[in-house]
Amino acid sequence: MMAGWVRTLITTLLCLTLSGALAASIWAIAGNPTPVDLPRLLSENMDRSGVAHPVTAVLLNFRSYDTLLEIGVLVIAGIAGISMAKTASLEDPELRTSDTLLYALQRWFVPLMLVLAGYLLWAGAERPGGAFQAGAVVAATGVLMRLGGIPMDFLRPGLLLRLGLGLGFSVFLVVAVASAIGGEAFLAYPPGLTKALIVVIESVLTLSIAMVLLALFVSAPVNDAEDPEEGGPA
Amino acid sequence: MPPEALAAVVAVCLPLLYPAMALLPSTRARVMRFALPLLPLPALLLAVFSDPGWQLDMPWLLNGGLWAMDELRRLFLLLTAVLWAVAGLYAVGYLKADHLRRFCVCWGLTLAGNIGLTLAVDIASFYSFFALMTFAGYGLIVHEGSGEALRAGRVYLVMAVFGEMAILAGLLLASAAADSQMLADLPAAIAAAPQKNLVIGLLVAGFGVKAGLPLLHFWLPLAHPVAPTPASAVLSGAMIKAGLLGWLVTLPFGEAALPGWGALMVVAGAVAALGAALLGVCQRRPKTVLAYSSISQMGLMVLMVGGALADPGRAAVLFPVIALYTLHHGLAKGSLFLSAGVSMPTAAGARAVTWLLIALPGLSLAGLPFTSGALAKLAMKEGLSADKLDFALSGYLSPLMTAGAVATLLLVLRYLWTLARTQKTGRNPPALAAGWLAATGMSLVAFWWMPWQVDGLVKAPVWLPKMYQLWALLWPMLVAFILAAGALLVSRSVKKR
Amino acid sequence: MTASLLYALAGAVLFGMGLYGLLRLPHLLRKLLAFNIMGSGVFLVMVGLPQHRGGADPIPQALVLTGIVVAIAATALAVVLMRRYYHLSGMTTLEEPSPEQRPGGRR
Amino acid sequence: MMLSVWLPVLALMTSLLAAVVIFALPEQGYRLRTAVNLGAALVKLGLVVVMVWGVFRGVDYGVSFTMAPGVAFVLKADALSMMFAGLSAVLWLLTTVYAVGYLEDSPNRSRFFGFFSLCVASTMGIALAGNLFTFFLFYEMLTLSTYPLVVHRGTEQALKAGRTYLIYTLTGGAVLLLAIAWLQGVAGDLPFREGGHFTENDPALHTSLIGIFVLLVAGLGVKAAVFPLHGWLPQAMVAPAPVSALLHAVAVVKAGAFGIVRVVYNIYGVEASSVLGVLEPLAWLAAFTILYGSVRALWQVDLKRLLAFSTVSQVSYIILGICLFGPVGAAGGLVHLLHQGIMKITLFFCAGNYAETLGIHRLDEMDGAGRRMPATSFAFTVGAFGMIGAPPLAGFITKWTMGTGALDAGMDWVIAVLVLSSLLNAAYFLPILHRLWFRDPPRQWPHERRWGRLETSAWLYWPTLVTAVVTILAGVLASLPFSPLSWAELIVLREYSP
Amino acid sequence: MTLWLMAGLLFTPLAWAVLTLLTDFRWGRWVTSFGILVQVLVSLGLWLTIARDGGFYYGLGGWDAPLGIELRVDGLAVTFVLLTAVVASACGWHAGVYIDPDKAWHRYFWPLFWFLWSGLNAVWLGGDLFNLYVGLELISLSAVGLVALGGKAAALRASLRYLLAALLGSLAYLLGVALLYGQFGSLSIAGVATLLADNPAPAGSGLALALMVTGLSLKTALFPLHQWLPPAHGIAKSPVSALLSALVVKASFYIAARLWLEFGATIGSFAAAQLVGLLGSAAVVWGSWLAFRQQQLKQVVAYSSVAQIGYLFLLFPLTYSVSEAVSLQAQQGITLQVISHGLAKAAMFLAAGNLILSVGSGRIEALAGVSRFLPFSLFSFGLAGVSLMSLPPTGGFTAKWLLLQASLGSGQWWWVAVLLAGGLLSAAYVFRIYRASFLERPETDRFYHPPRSLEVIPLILALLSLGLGLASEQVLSVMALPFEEAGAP
Repeated sequence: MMAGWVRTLITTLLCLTLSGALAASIWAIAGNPTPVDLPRLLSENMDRSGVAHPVTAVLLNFRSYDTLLEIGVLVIAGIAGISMAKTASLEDPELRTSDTLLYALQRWFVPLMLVLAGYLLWAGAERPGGAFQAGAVVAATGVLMRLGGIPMDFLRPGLLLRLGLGLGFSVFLVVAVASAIGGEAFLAYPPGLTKALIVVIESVLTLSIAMVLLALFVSAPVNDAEDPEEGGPA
Repeated sequence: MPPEALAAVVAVCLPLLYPAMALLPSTRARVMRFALPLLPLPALLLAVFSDPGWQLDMPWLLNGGLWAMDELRRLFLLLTAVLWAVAGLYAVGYLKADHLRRFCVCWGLTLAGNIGLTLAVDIASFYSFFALMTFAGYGLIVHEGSGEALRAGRVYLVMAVFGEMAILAGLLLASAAADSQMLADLPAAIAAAPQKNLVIGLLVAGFGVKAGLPLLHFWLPLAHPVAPTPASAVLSGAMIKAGLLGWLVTLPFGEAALPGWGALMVVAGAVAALGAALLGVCQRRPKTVLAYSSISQMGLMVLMVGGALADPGRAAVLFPVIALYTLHHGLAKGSLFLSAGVSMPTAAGARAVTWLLIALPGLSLAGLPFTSGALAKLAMKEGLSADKLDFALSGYLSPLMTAGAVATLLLVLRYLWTLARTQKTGRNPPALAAGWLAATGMSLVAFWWMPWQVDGLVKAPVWLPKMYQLWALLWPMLVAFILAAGALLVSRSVKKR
Repeated sequence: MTASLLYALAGAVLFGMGLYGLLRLPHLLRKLLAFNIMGSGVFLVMVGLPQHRGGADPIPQALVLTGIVVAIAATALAVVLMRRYYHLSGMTTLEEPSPEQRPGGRR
Repeated sequence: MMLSVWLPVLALMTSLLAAVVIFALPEQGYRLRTAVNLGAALVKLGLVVVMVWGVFRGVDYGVSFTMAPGVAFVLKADALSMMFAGLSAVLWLLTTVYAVGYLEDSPNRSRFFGFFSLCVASTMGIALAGNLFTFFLFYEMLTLSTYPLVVHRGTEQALKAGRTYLIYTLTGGAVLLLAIAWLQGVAGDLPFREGGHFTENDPALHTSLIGIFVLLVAGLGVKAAVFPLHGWLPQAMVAPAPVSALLHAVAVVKAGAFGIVRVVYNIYGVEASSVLGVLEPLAWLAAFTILYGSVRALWQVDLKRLLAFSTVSQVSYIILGICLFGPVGAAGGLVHLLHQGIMKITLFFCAGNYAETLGIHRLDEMDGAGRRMPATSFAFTVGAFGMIGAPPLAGFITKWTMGTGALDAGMDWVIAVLVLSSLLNAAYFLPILHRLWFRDPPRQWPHERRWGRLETSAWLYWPTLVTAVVTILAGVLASLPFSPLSWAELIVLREYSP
Repeated sequence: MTLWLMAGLLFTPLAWAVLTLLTDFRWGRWVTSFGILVQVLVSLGLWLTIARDGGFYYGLGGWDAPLGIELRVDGLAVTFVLLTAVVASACGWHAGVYIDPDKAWHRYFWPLFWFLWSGLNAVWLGGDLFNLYVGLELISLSAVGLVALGGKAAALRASLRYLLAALLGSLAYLLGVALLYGQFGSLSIAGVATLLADNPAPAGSGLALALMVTGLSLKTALFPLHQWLPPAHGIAKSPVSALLSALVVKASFYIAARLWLEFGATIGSFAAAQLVGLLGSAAVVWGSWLAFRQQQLKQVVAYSSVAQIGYLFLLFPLTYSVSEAVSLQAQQGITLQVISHGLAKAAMFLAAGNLILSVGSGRIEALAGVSRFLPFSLFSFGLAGVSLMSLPPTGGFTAKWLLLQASLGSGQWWWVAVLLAGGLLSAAYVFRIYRASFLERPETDRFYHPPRSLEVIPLILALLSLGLGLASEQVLSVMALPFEEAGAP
């Protein structure tokens, strides 16, 4: 085998070269105008998108299929995460804290954060913000509560958790398919209902995203479940 | 299908299929031996009663089969059939129980080959029968299973295989040159072929192995003594003649003058006739002596073949002579071989008669007047007379023949001498005796019934040779007797000291 | 040179750094962090490059948002796997354990 | 009309279906399996007979569909096809009967017969293939289906032999594939056609054509066991006797030889091949192989290995025959395709009989076996003499025809090869015959089994005798219509005057 | 009609993913079988439609490219969709019997399975660079999840390795996407291709393509970036291994191939094409060699994937600056190789799983003598092996045939050696297993016959792979001019 320092050297050179080439490429590309002016195209179509903020429009209308799949990815991560969780109880005495400061902080912060999340969700239509940001904040709230030792039984790997995980995704999906039933293309919102539907989707997505993130945090595996592998010695 | 054709098929197929009897349970297979003398009978009938000229066309056979009969083949067939019949009869008495079936199988196959090759006119069936005879003959030679027999068999087989291959190559070349699958077309094609020397060489050598040409003869003195006596008889009487027949039907006789080959054959014949005698008189075993005698006799025939090769004009004349000589030698030698297995009666009179009957065919070989030998020798002398032969070596032929006659008798005497020393006394099985007697009788008598009108060389049976002929026949015999007596005296005196 | 282009160039540097870390650092968590650095580099390029010309471009921003979610999902999954892995094997690197303790290995 | 399409397909399918059914049958279904085997073999024989008659009258049997862009799957029955198809159909029947007896009471019979049928299906496909692509398809299928048969016994030795076999044949297959692909690139998809395709070719193509020819022959030569590609064959002798019989007499080696025939006659055309100057070197190679195989056989002590080397030698006769430029020599080569098949299968059957009945495997154990097993020994004798080329057996017809052809073509040296090879054949076969018939049997055979009335199991007895008789008949009746020789002449006639 | 077929294709897997998330394993099995039925019907329907009417572009959400995401529904895409339907349903069916339903965590198999499927469909049909990235991640994460499902340390190590490699590959790809977007302002593949054709070889795009291809090669496990694959594929449950080897690696290759065919002619280079081809060749040789050296049955199959994937990358040299006809041959050959390898490898993994189940051990020596029990699975394994060896009449053979033709036709004869040697090398490892199965050992009396349904599935796949060779003309005719759908928007 190559000596460690040789490999380090080679890797370093490789990375430096790559960065250099990348920078050169960026420099070269930056010198030329793009042949397609997508932002202009976007702004021309904004009024048909149903939301005011272009990013949200792109996410939930123009490229909503991306978002759908993205939520799918998130759900997958959640599923894979809870599939690892083989613990029967979420009650982990070591996690329960008796720190009063934390406890007090929690009391203050949790409602605040939930409000913040609501705001982010609402603001998503006009300015930066949206389901994911809101979901992240909600999840952070959950983490805080968890650290504070508050039992959250709904996070037990069970139907409820799974429902929560899938909720946002399924609503999104239902809307997508429903729009087709109405004769439109897939993932196309009916003209009048665009705004409303997007808001609904965003809300449930927020919930689901928060659930996923929280579940991933909570379901850190702790016990020794045995599952004989295929191909192992009998 | 003419009746002759049917008979020909029967004549070949009977011995060919006879081995199937070996499939019978071994208890009943003993019957096989009694069939032995019957096997050649259809062939015998065919030879005696059919007129030459018929043919049997079998386009489906091999590369197109054609069997037919002409004068030459008729004589050979006659010899073959007679000899095999009497030897078969002899064998009934001779054979012991062990390996009986195997012997019978080989016997039948060899016979089938021998008969078939005389009838076959197309190359493929001729060669097939020839090969059948060769390979089945091996079984007859090694029948006794002694170490000597096995060695003899090995030598036989090796030489035979080489011979077969030479024949194959020669026939292939000749057939391709002739663009024909018939033997009859070969001589002319060979004569005209660019590679004629190669072809002739291959054929001479190939058939020469069977015919006991010098240097190709080694198997003969080895095989004959060890083979069962009836087998030796047919081996020497009939089978080696197959080699001769091979020459006669393939070499370009009468098509072109081949003085070189003629000379070579004459030299070979001379060497065989005299050299074999020289070696033969030194042998101690009667059948070995006879084997050398066969070589010697074949040498004489080779002389004629050489003459015929050298002088195309003379070939037509020599052919019948060769055939006659063959017939004569075959029967006489067959009888002599069979006599080697005969036990002497104890009664003095019977003993004398027996000795006489043993000696007569031998003397016939040497050309005793009133025997077939005399006739054959005379015809040969006539055929090879120097003035009628256009050939450089023709001057030597006459003395050679004379010397050959001396050699012949010397060998016969030596045979009788050795036989007398080894002969057992006792009773002969009847079949054995019958076979031997029949052979001797055939040798002495049957010759005179032969169809003599063969192209007018010998017009009719010469009961009484003319005086000069008589002298010509007798003085070599005298010389031989004197030599033999001298040798006897010398050996006695040597022994006394 | 605009600030956006600077972002993009910084992204190039970050990508290289992250790559180095991902390749060379043995500890799994470090690898994961390196991956995130790389990801940030890519996002910087993605946003910075178009922005350099036409000002804010919402499309790459949206793409990056999606990309971030995906990256978070992946990171989260990786963390869960790592914790489970650590729990089962007590290891924080991907090195093959010695043969005697490898399940299904040669005896 | 429909019949002409379906007959070749049916002929192919009979054994394929048989294979499937046999695989599906349980191991214990002895009677049913035998019935399926024999039934399929008989049906196939019937189909082949019908097709032979049809081809003789000039009916075109064929089916074709495009398999991949540029290449078609073509089944076609011409005279040459039927020669090979007939051979495999007849010998399949016999070998099946034989194998049923041979493998009595041995394990894994279901597997054996399944692959056996597959093997025959491939042979049939090779025979009926209408272009090189289709030929290759079945050629490789043959490789695969024979492997399980070679390693059937499952011993280390068998597995080793199987490996050697695979290395040789798969490499050969790869070379062949390359050649076919190259040819396709040069000339497109060429159906087999009497007279070939390159009679008026462009001189610019000569180099590639020669290269392709060399590759084709190299690829096919592996199966045909042409020196120096013959190494697998003697090793493959560890297989059970029916396999050796089928492999050596029919399927594998013949497939190679048949392929070379196809290439020379139906792809290149004899004339073009001889213009390219590829035939003469091939003839020399074949001649060398003939002698080499025989010489190696001289030193063998194991009967089956001896027969294997004999096969190496004999198969090259076919190749030598087709290299002789001219109809007669060609007929000689082609007829040997059948003759060698019949003769060699006889010999292998005999070897199997000896092994199964008396436990004899080596030459020195064969003393006096003729007494104990006269019928088998008779068959062996016939086969051996056939190999030597003694008349009037099948081998003689081959040699005679080839010899005549060689002289026609002006290649006189071939005669020397033929003669020399016969001598060598005699040198190793005659001592065996001597042992069989003229030595005394030992007191105790190595491993004797008894079967009532016959000398061996009837399943083994009759096929052996039948092939021996056929060996005789193929020679004796060579000039009959539908005899191998007549059929070969028919093929050659169609080839030389398309 | 087409609309509904599209909907079925894209959304049923997602819907079923959610549905099965709510059920346990046994219920999931029933739900899944219904979903499989729908998927197969839909895929078949779409395939038939395309076979009849030809391909089209489909703008999702009513937004066409470049603003919206556009799907490219052409012959090639639907062929792969159909392939996916066949293989995935086979694996799903197999898994339903194979996987132990009593382990609680196995219920998560179904949602992951369905997400994987939806990701695959998204990739086959995707015409948008970024959407393909998301699709890839969908596939990668669900695949990792499947590998890790209920696994022990080794499985987790393998899946972590897999995850990191996949993420690295995705990032490289995404960086390429970023560069391309920066350059052209469009994410539509077809759009970028049109722009490239008008304005050849702009500076910097070479690196973009290189990054994307490298990233995708890593995800496809091209030598020497293959180390993550064998542990992951070898240690996963057999149906999962089958899915991974047969389909998942093909997805990233599919994208790389499409990028190369669209952009390669203008921004690729001969040297790069040759380099990729060379790496592919090295993969063939090295992968086969390693496969030959393995002791575990499934490892053999996994390394075999490395080798077989190597062939795919011959697409790069064989389509670069060659004639249309040769390029077409190469494309057809590679397509067939993808399909036949997909079918054969799935069959092989499933059969290997059955064999392991039967003999109770994953080691090759444990197979000694099993052929006497005539296991169907061994037969299927062998049949699939025949396809891997590219022997006729399998699809693998036809693929190799076309590639040979292309190599010879393009004058790049050196690939011929790789193609032929690869076949022989694969024979070496396949027959090694066969050899073991023929070995007669005294102790080979114990053999557990798995349920028939488990045995039938690999057999069907193997037979399909076999039949593909005979019907390849029909298959290829549907993907006529596979990557050459004219008329970018």
